[in-house]
Amino acid sequence: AGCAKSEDDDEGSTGAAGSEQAEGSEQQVTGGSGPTCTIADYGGEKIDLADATVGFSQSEKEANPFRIAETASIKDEAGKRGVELLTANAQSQFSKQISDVQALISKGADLLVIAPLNSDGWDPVLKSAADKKIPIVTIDRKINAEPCKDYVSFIGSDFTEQGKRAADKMVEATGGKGEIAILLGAPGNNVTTERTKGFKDRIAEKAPEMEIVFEQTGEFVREKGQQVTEQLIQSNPDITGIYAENDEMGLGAVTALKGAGKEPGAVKIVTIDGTRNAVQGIVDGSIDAVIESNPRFGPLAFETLDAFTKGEEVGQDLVIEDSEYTGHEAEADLGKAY
Amino acid sequence: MADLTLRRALPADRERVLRWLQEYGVYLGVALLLLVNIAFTPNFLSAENFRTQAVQVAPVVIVALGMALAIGSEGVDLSVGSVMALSTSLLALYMGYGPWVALIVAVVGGAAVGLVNGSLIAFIGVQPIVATLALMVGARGLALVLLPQLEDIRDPGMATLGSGEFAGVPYVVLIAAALAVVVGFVVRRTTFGRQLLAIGDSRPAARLAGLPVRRVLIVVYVASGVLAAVAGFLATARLSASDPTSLGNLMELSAITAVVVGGTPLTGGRVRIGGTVAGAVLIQLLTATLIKHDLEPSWTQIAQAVVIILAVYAARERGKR
Amino acid sequence: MTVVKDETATGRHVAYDAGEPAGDGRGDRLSALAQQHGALVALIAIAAVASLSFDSFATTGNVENMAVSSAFLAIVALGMTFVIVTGGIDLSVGSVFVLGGVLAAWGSRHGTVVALLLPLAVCGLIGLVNGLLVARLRLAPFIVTLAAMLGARGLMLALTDEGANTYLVAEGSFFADLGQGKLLGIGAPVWITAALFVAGGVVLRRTRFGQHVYAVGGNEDAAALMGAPVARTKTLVYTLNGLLAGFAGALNAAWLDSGVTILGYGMELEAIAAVVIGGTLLSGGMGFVGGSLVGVLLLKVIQNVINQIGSLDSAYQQVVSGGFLVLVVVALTWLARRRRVP
Amino acid sequence: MAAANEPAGRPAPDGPAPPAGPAGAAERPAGPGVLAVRDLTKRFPGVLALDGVDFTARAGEVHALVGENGAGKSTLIKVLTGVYRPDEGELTYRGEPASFATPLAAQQAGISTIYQEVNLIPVMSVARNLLLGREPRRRGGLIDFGRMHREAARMLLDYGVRVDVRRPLAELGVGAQQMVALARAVSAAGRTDVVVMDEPTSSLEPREVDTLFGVIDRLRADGVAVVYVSHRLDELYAVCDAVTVLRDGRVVHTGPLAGLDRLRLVSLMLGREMGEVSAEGTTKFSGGHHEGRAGAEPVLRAAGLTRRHELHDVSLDVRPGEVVGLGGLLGSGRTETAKAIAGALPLGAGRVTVAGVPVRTGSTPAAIRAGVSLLPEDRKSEGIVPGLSVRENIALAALPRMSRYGLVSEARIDAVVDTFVSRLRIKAASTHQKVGELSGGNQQKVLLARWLAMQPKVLLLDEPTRGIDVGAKAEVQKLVDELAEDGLGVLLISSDVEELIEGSDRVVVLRDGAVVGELTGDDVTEDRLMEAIAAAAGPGAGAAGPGKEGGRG
Ligand SMILES: Nc1ncnc2c1ncn2[C@@H]1O[C@H](COP(=O)(O)OP(=O)(O)OP(=O)(O)O)[C@@H](O)[C@H]1O
Ligand SMILES: Nc1ncnc2c1ncn2[C@@H]1O[C@H](COP(=O)(O)OP(=O)(O)OP(=O)(O)O)[C@@H](O)[C@H]1O
Ligand SMILES: [Mg+2]
Ligand SMILES: [Mg+2]
Repeated sequence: AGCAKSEDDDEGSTGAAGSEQAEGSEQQVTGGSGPTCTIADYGGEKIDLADATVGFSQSEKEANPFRIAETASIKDEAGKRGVELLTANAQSQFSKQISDVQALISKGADLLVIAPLNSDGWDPVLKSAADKKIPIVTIDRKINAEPCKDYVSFIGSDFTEQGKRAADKMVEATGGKGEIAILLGAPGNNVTTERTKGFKDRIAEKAPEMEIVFEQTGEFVREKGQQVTEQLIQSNPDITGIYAENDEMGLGAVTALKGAGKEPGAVKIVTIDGTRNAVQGIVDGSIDAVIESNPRFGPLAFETLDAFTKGEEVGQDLVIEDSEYTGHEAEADLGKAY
Repeated sequence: MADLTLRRALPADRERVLRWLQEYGVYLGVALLLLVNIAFTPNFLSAENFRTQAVQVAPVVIVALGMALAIGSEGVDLSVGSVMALSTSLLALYMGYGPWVALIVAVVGGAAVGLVNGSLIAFIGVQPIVATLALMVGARGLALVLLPQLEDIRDPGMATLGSGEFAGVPYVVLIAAALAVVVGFVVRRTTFGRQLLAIGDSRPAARLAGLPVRRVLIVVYVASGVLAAVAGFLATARLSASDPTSLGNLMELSAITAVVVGGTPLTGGRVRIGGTVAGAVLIQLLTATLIKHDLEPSWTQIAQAVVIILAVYAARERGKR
Repeated sequence: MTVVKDETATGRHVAYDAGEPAGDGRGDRLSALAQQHGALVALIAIAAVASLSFDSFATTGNVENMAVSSAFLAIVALGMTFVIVTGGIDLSVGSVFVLGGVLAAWGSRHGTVVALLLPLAVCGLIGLVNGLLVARLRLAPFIVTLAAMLGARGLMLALTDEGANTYLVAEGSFFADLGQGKLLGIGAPVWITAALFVAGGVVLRRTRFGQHVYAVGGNEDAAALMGAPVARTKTLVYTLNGLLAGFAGALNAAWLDSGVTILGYGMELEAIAAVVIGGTLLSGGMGFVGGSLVGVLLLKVIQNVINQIGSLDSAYQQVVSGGFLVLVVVALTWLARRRRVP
Repeated sequence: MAAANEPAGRPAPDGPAPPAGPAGAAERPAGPGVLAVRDLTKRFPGVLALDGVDFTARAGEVHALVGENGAGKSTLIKVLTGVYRPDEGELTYRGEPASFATPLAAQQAGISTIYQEVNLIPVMSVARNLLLGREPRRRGGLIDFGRMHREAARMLLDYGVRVDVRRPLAELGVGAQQMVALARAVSAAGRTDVVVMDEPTSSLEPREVDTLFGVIDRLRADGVAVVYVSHRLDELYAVCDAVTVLRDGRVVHTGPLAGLDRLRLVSLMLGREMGEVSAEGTTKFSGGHHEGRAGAEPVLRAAGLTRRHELHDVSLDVRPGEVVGLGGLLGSGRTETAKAIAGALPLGAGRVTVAGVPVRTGSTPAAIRAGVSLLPEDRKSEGIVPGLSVRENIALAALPRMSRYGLVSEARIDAVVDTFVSRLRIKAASTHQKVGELSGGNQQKVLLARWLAMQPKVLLLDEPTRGIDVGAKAEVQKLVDELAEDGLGVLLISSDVEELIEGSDRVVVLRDGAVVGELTGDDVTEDRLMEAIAAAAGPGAGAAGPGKEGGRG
């Protein structure tokens, strides 16, 4: 009954997006064999995933494409495997996420999948889970703790790497010269920190002539991206490129540039995420490149849990391969975007 | 309490200066910021730039107008940001029937929230801050239930409204200016305006004088809801998208700041529309200055805090408690 | 003349002398009780229904989790109660809370004393500035503390390299035990919170300072004319609130083992809601700390129940919370109005 | 604060000693000056409230401070007690220069004040109000509520107020609240040198006034300097030794009261010649009864007004051109009756008819539309809108009539406002001055103007002359007379018995929210009224001493 229920909800809440996402590309783990973990190392007993209850804690409201696709993918996979899934949504409040996970534990979750809102501050949860020897897989963001002791594995992108790749694209698009601006994500968020660091490091390394003249937060929100860009193009009319740390802010920048009467492509825009709207932007010529951050964690997460509960070895750090969208291939790849 | 206000009289000329500052301090602040920017910000003195600032501040002004009414009645409306979100959701849902129908639906939605706010306050006697807090939570939730995620709006009419202009002035700005004139007129010249001020100043006296206290309060919150919905409409048009998650976030605080910085006391009984517009412009210019000079978020916030305190200090009602 | 005096107090006040509400007291008394303890009644009712409906609700684990996670908000609500009783409001507590946590985590490298004193000093100072601006310059509390909310978060961001740095609490320190330790199976934060509430209750109810807090909220001008130190009382109350919010943040950091930078958003509204649900009037002059504690627990239990229901969509969760708030507030106001003397 | 410093061990100040009979004040030698000001000036924007005032309060002397509304009495008191700081001039206290930064400082120095209008905290209990800042404490510094309640109850009993001191102050009538304020100020007398009373009797009825006089006599005997402000001349002659007359912020006379006759005093206050003044009686009522239009249908008919705990089947009629007085003790339900008729109180039962047309009860707008206007008792919080101008306050109720399509017509407002400002001689810097800045009497006149602008059929006046100076009082009284002559029905509530008797054609006596008698024709005299009230109080009431609480029987 449990799984039927969760499927129904899935339908109701995410509607079309849920069914479309099936076309999307599955996550692939990048090569290389990092350290691994087994249930013996971790402590705990083998169970059959099909009989287990999995608790899933989502960090933000399912109101942006990334979170929608992420939650839908987890729910779909649980449904496919007939696993009972308990869900909770922290609505961007970290203290609520801590309570959420603890509630999931007390409700009898045997396994946990967590999309953390923040990397630090997980001690109380990890302790509660350790008391009951509940295996934890974190997705899309890491928890700062010891793998295979405090949690089993992390599955997700390398945000620093994403920043670096965005820098590569920016250099490519602008020829490695000129002034560029960064639309930062929400302050205090480690995605912001890492995407910024990766980008800046790679620019310094590959295109020292390029100058980052402007860094303001757009809080991952389209409207803010638009407003900040509007100010930017007044004060720095010679800007050659804008790096937006997510698609939404990038799309806001596009609207702002359009409003200021700039031709599409006059200012190069590189963004991260890979939502359909952004990829469409490439097709339209307003965005130059999008680095993907793949949200479809369901299959890989459950595969990992399945293997782990059977006693097999699983990787501690499953960094996934993110694709990217540029130029003419973008149109063909539009179907892969979420 | 006026009989016993604890006040110190100041030497007459200093008193005069302070009174002047109280009345016009916010305009002085705007002028100062303009001068600083003209001197130190590259490319500040351009029509394009002023246009940008005006366009960005327009929704805040519109919301602040409604907020000024609520504050004048000794209340406050925390639900305005969520009403903007609700408005944008309704717009997305009804855009199929054309932008005007959608606008009407959105305005009706805003009015409905205002009606609930007003009824809770006027009939049940719930304190405005609590009543509107509840609707702030509820209306945002409703917005997300109606439209779970951001949706692009590709209606050409909306696009024109968002970026078009008349005689060089963007529609968005024209609408905000027109609304400010209307609200200013209502406050100064109508029976409703006078009654609103009396109710904000002394509720029991207004009641005993036979004023339609409940009706006035309900109209105030409905007006605030409607104005917020219109602001949501304009913001949506400008963004060419409906984003119920983030649209209007913290708008209540910006609007309250604009109103108070503009010299309207939170204790009610007084509404300054010109000041409110200037207050919104002051905050807008400040934000723009900080962004254009690429300050870090930490310093941006600290600077805003300091300026708000200074502005409110200048505009404070001397003597009134 | 003495005789005449007594006649003034003719039998009409007998009802008063008997110490009960005038008239057929029972209905009045019930609604008085319900108003004061309405939140408690709701809390008990919801908890009872929840434990019958969800097996996992009344488990020790769940109850303890709720208790610990309520503790931090409760401490903030305690300070907020004082502020609201004076007729003020403090929007800065969320920012001060997160700042307190960051300072404590940073300070914990230099020992427990620093970890506790640093946040108390800085947050107390912010409260003091709020208090001085409100009490001495007579600026509106709403706007002063709104500015402080921006300022305190700005300061926190400046300290953490725009939020990029999360300071970790030194391993195994006594400070960490404050957050994570247990006594008789109950988490230290719960004990600390309980102690603070008892102390807060005594201060508000049984000390002169407490009487002044009520007096200032009841009628500021009259309080001043009656010789109550209005400005000092207000300043103290905001300072106390800053201290408590900072301490709650520090305690939270000890619990989480790190100075998380993304906390505290919307906490001020949650605290205000809890205080109001607990029966304290926003107009000042009335209120009690026990109610605020119940208010916090009520909010947390509702959240927990929503979690128990499980797959409720996040958007619906908000609608439910909003609707619930409306219900509670309407009920409380209605009861209060029935009692109000014209 | 160390517990040792506390007056915890100090016995609670005694209540007033049994009054020492009529004050033989005049014979007393004046003591040394305790509190004095010289050349005091205080300005408000646009107003010179005090202009070079010299004033000395002496130990063991009751010093009256009199003058018209707005003469500067309250301002002087506020400067004396640390509420305002003077612009110029010096203050000496106990022979040394002093300056009080706050009321608290003045209080700590030994100056207790009862300010004009009750200033207590309505939501706090009676006991907490009474003892705020000097609550009895236990050894640990915590307040001892048991003792506090006992002490408070005992203190109040001395003032004839028997209430549950644990209940909110707001549940008391204005008069009882005033007694609490009095008890509060005077009970600090153990360490007090000066007691200042700004119109303490304006909401007291005769018996309470007597109690107050007893207190004042005791204070004088204790060598306390008392500063006493009142507009009731009888009172001045009953308790005061010396008098200072203020006019427009200046001292026009100061000296012993004995030997200064009434007419001379009034002429000093008003700044008019003796001859002009002598033509006027004590009250300005014609005294001649206007019989209304005999046999005319009542313009107001209230029947069976009932409200839980407050009103029990109250019925009364007012005919056009008739002034009906409403008599009774404090808290007898007069205010409630007036408010109920004006629609300001929801009723359990009862009907109100105006000129034969039934009016929906419980709705102020409905009552006003029907032609009923109420001048509320609590001018400060229920009457004026302090932040609005004189003009806007006058026009407030009549706004809809003075506007078209919801737009205010300034011209019409100006016409009405100008008429009333000159007719009622409202004294303001301009009609754009905030009403909150006017003196009490002028505020009252503004309110009267507000209601007269409505051209009501029935005027309910709840303590219309409270706190109004002799000149203004006479004007108001004359106005009431005129209005009645014009055919208005007037319901007059007044704690000033003389005023009630002289002004009313008929008096309805209330007790405990029920009508217990009615005086008509020749029975409308002070004695008969006192009799009616006393009879109503019932036998045995006099014996309802502190120990016996079952007096209601
Ligand atoms: N806070 C204030 N602001 C401006 N003007 C004031 C203020 N307080 C008093 N005034 C003015 O000062 C003058 C003296 O007022 P005050 O209250 O002392 O009169 P009063 O003698 O006590 O009159 P009343 O008998 O009516 O109480 C008046 O003209 C009044 O309008
Ligand atoms: N001396 C008193 N002791 C206790 N309670 C009182 C006293 N006087 C009034 N009250 C309370 O205050 C309530 C309101 O009385 P209110 O003052 O309105 O009556 P009133 O007849 O209009 O008297 P007045 O207008 O002279 O003050 C009464 O119902 C009573 O409960
Ligand atoms: Mg006075
Ligand atoms: Mg009365």
